Amino acid sequence: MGIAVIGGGVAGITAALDLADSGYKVHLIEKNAELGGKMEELAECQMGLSPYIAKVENHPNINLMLSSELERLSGTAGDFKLSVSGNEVGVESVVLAPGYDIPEVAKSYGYGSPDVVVSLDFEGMLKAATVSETGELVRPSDGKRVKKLGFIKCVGSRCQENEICSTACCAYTAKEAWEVKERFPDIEIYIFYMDIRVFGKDEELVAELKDKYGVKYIRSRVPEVIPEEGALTVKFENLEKGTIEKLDLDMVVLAVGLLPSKTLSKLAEITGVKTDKYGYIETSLTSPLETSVPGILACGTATAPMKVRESVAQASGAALKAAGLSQRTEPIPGQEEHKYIEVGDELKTGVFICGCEGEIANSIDIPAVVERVSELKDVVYVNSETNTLQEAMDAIESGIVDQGLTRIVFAGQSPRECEDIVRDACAGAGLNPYLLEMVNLREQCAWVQGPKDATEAAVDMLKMAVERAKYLEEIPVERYPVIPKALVIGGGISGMNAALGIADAGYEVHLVDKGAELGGGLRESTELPGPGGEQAADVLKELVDKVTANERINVYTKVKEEKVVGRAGSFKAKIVAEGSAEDVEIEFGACVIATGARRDFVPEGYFGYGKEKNVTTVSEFVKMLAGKLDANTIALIQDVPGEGVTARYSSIEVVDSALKAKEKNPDANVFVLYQDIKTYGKWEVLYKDAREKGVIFLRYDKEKPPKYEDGIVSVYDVIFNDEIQIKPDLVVLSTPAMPAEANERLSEMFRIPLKNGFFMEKPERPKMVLTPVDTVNEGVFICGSAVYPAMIDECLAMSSAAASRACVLLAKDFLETPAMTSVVDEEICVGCGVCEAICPVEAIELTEEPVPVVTFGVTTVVGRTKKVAKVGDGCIGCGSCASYCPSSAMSLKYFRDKQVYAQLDYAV
Amino acid sequence: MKGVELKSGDLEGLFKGLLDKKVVDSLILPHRVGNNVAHMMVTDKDKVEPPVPAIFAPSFSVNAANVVKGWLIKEKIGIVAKPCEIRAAIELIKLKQMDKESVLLISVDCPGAFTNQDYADHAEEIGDWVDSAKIEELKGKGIAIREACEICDKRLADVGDIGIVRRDGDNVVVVGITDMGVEALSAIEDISLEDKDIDRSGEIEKIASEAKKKKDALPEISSVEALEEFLRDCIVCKNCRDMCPVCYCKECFFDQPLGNPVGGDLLNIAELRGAIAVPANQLMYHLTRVYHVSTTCVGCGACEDACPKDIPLTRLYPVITKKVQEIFEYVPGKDVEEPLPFTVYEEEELEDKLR
Amino acid sequence: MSINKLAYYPGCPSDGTAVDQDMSTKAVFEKLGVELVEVEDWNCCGAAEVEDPKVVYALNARNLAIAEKEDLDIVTPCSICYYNLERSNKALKADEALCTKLKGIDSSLDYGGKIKTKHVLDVFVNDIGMDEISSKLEKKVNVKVAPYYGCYIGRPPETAFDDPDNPVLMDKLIELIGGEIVPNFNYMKTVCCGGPLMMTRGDIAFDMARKILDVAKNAGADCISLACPLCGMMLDGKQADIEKALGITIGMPVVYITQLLGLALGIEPNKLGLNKNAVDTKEILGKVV
Amino acid sequence: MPIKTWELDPNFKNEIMGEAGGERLASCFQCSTCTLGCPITEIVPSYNPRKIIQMSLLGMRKEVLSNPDLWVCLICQTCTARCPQDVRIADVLSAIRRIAEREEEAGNLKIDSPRPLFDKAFQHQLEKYGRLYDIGLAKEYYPKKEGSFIKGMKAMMKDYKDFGMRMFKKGKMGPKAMLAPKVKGRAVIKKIFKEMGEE
Repeated sequence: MGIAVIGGGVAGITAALDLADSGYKVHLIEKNAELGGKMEELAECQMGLSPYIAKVENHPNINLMLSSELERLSGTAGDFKLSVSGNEVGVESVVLAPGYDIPEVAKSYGYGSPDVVVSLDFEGMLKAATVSETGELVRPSDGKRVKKLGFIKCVGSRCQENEICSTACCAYTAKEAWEVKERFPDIEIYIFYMDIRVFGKDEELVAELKDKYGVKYIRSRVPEVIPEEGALTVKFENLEKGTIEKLDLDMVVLAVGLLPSKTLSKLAEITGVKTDKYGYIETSLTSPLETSVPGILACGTATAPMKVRESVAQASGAALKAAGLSQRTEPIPGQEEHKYIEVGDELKTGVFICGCEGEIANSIDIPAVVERVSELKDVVYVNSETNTLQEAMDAIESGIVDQGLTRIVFAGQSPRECEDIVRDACAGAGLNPYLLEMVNLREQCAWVQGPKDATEAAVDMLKMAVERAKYLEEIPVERYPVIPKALVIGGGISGMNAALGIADAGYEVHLVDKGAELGGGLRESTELPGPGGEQAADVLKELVDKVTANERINVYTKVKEEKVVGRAGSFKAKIVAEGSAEDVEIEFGACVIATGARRDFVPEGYFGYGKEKNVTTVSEFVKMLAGKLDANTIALIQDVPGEGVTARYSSIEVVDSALKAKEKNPDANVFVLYQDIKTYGKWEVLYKDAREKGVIFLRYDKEKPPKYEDGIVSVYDVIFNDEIQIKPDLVVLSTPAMPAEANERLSEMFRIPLKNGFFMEKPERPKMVLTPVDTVNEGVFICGSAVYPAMIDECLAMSSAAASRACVLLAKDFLETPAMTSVVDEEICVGCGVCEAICPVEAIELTEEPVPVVTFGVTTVVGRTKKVAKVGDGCIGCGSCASYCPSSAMSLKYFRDKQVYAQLDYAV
Repeated sequence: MKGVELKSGDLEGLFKGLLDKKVVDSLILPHRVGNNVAHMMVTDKDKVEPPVPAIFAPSFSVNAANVVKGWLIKEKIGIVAKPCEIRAAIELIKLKQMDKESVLLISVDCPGAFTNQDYADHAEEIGDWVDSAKIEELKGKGIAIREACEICDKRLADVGDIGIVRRDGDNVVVVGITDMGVEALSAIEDISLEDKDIDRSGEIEKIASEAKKKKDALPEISSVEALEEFLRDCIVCKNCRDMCPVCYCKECFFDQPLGNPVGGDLLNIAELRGAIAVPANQLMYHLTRVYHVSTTCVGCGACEDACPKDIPLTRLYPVITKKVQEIFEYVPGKDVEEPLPFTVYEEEELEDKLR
Repeated sequence: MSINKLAYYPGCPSDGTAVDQDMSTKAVFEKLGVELVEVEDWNCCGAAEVEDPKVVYALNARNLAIAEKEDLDIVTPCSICYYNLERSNKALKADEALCTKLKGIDSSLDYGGKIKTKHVLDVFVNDIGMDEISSKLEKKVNVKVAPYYGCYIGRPPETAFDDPDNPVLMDKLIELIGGEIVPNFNYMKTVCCGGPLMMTRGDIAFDMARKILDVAKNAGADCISLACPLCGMMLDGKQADIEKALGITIGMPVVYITQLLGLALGIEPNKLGLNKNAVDTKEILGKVV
Repeated sequence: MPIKTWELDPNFKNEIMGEAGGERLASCFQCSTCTLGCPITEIVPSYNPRKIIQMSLLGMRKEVLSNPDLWVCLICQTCTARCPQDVRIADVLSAIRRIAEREEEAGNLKIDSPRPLFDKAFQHQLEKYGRLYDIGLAKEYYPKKEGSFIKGMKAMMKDYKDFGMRMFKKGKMGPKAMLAPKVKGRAVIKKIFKEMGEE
């Protein structure tokens, strides 16, 4: 049996890989002929996703069913029968990831002018501008250079046809604008918006766009684009001047919203899962991944509109839940031990050029390249017959076995996509995988060079590679056992959920928390936002009971410090707890950080908080709502400044409590003072409800914050363009969330960078996050409000994802030590210690050796010691030390200076 | 600040006291040799010779830090030197080429200095001390201080453990800058320390603004082509490296086969490209070196003094490295506890700066 | 063709300023073989001036009830009449209390919610169908047309039967009969003609009508086609007044779509009232071949 | 002068929402769609339906009801069609106009626009004849607008002499149009206005 994943977009791919990598049989069902979903259409995303696609395509545990659709589903959790385009598949659980579609655009936006494009198409244009002759961004209609570019947000969302907010558009618009500005700084950009719903890094990006790049953010929902005399005219309200202004643009990008995939309703019908009133698969705040049918999980934009980051987190989380219902049946790839042939000094280089299904062969004259490369010294074999990665791998394997090749040069698609696969092929044939040199002939040559230069460039690239290959050395590959246990730091909702996830997968978990009791920040909450009226205490109790009852989870409370050393698969820690005489020593293979966020920022001094007794915070207000509400006029002030960041739930909480106040006391005058209402996704409905119930929203500018003096709140409403005064009985402040105190210490210990005090995920492509819970420190995962102050459903999805990622690691028996580590030439090392200071993983230490000191050529004084750098376990091969070391005593295996110089000599 | 006001003649006693009380095992201090001034290492207090004012003499021979570089020894050495030398020593401590505990750094006010040769040639006229008026007067006679000193904005004795500040007339103020410095001074019997708060901010500003004016007036090297032209005469003798106090590699990259291609290597490259410039690596050598010292260069000008081809290297090294240091908001040698910028910067911070 | 008989609601201007529309509508339906039975003793729909929706619903309940007795769906050539009939029809079908109340006022307001209300344009394209019309065409109307739809064809959403921003039903008919749609007129198709303000803010109304006429002229149109008597009065009847008030010359013929369609069906121009349009239509007639 | 909310009428929004067509007022999120699509705003820049809505929500009853711009709306429904929140702006404004008319009738307000007069005249004609009677309408409206019968007739001639002749010549103001129509069910129409209009 196994698990069926339906949908081959980013969510489906992520879920499939997490499952397949941990030894489950996966049937990946995609209706299209290719994987990638909507992401395939986005240039930047395509690049980011393609390595994963290549991995799926070559994964032994994945049964890839392309151009296939689910036709029937019967049975129950643990024993489903699926009929997929005529084939019968039996699985234990199902993950639904059908993705999204985009709404139809109102005709008022330019009546199909070619210069009005939707964001997806604009990505394509940006990519085309990269490879075009001029490298300029030009208008589709007449090929003229774009000088003024407009983005219109909320097209097809937050409207009658699609009531909810599409969540992703604000951020992707900002990123597209950023990319345009980076590449074409002269283009003027205007972004028309209603609310800017971005958080964290995206928030900073928007600020940067406004301040540094001069991007004009204009608050007006532009309803029409009129093509007039070679320009696209839009009108907007200049709120400050109170006038309607016209602007002529060269091109308009419509940030269209997201709708549930067109296939979803059929899928829901077949599987029996319930959909909500918007057509998304119904999930809940406290179980964001489970559908109404046990055994069927849902993730990504099938459950609600969301960004890639959240989709991927949900996908990993859903994978974990699906795995919990299934049995591992498959071996885990890469766990077999290799024996490599001794290559000695013999140089027999084989060059393999893959046509990449025409993508390379179309623009490069491959026979000409083969002819020139064959002439090179040491090249004994050239193969250009292959067209797919799989064919190429077969050719390499037989080249090594039959021809006795000792160096392999592979030219094809980007190493990002296929390096691991090609190395495995070498290793499989018995050649040390580091005797391989990769050439990115597709992305770096065929796609970017004009047809004239491509062949010449390809020859040069191959010559450089052949030259470098000469100097490659065998690097021993060592393995060490994985300790099948995990440490979870933080006993809040995220930490407990992660611990349960890992424990349910069969691994022992150590769960540590600084508090005396489990529960974390949620213990301070009462009623959860939304119409459900769920009580935080009930949600918590259920989790705490499960954790306490779980035999595989060891709970440690009142923990002051965890002293962790080691690397992925093999960590050790001392747990220092308050009031316990002895530190507990534990071992584990993976760690999940779930420290949560703090809500205890005291807005002392803001709006008289602390002095005036009618000034309170939202969390206090929510508690007041449980009792009798006397206040007749209430002013809720959103985005009160202070240290910390805006939480995802901050605006939701304000709107929710305003609504609840109004429901409790319909005659009350409830005002919400805000900068941006950030009720993303389905939460938009709260905002609508609040307005309809009579809550009054007043928008202020950051530069002109509201004031509270003599019992009067004064606010300059920038939409109304006038000062409005309120005499409130109660002033409610929404304060920023702050990172957990432990983050700083954990960041240093684990060498995971923080941003504004919150943990940063492993950086991917600049525009997207595909590994939201992975960190630069392999084996350490992050989730929940330790990453950003998140909503409960996000915390649950993220923590399931972190557990899933941890389980992928723990499922392995062995890990390989990284091969490309740093080495020190002790003779040259001068012991300055800069490498030690800059090493991101503390893998270098300075050792002292006694040496005589020589002055003026004479040994005058016997010195104490000489310091020499030593590279220890844990080196991740980042190369920081080698690039800094002034005397080149440090170098990186596989990137030895002489190897690089050999290549450069050909290049220059 | 704890310190004491003395006659400059009393400094002799102070140095003797440091040796006598075993505060230091040895002292390196400038002394007069004929018409010139050079560094001397003294272990016997009786060999501390008058006239001590030679320590203020506006002469620059080698950077004292370059002398003691790599002395990782138990014994404690006191170094009496100009601020740029002391600052270089502090950088070397950070780079673990010296031990903080085994040096006592004593900086002295510096009016700017002449090259060894210029000073020797005009010792009479120049004397033991020059003020700005005198510098101008001498300039009129064609006797100019080094360009490195002209653009130097850190000439006051406010670094190291102890500072020796010149006052009007014959007086000096000796202040303890670090705890180690205060302790050292307290050990000397004849001296009783009192609170000495000397505000020299006005002076510092004046020096900085003049130095900046001078620096801005220097011809700029604004392109690689201009740099190639600037370095045209360089013979890659590596003297600049050898005299540089903060160039600390045990085995320089340019002494290794990759950095110093010879014979067959060069022939191979020449064959590949058809022709190559010799001596090879002229540009690469200086670019690598300027990168290596980019945060640590104290602008002492030793490189220029060392150049046999009279290339005005001041216009390259201190000028360019200062720009880098401004990006990192780093002043080399200011504080021994301040980490090297390369080891602590966050990539994003840098992005902000460079934008 | 599924329709052969409809109740006809001519609307108030059919007796006067839009008699040409009335004539052409009747003629065209006759030619297409659809019998029109005028709603007996129909009353005004409330136009734009009766602002209280409940009064509008009541007024139209009477018209609807009359047609319902004949068991016929109602068709009207007037966009405002259509809007009022249709929204009343919707409201009455949805609101039982309202119906009961109206019944209490008078038995003639007892409407059972059984019939549909239609605009002629909708009937032509969607009910009779392009194929049927095409089969009856006798002439080619070789004119360049600016198709002007006005307000109530694509708006508001609940009564609309075409796209609010780029309606196409009239375009389809024009193309079918051999006419050409002028470019660059699209964005004027649905901008209000100003008619409702004619009596109270004539200045604004003139300004708005002029814009439509200007754009059509600049686009090179031989005529504007429309489907609403108020638009007709504003753009055709008042065109000379606009020219006088604003000191300009326009001379843009304005015809009802029923008139154009009638020409293509080979109907005598005078039977279509083409001699009654305020701006002379001779040039257009010359292009019918 | 800042707007002091405590001096306003927070119930005003409920008053509007109580009127037929005004129900969706509070859904507005001030996005500007209505104002930006409005053909009137281009000609009368002070006319801003978005702002009228926010003033209504805040409770600025006096300011809203006496705003002369209330009367320039064409009811062209562009705003309503495009409104992302289904506020039905045209209907909301109509509801506000009705409140204003009632206030005027009660003597609390002076409306500076002939539009209510015209609408009322139209309704009277309708009540009387069951259909629109152009001449009757003009004869009722103009004197009211101009303040006296003579002035009214003069103004009517000015506006309609040319147009009337033009229509007459083209046979569009023939005998049928000159005579008042007489719908048989006039009594019902009268009842309708009486029963439905005075709620």
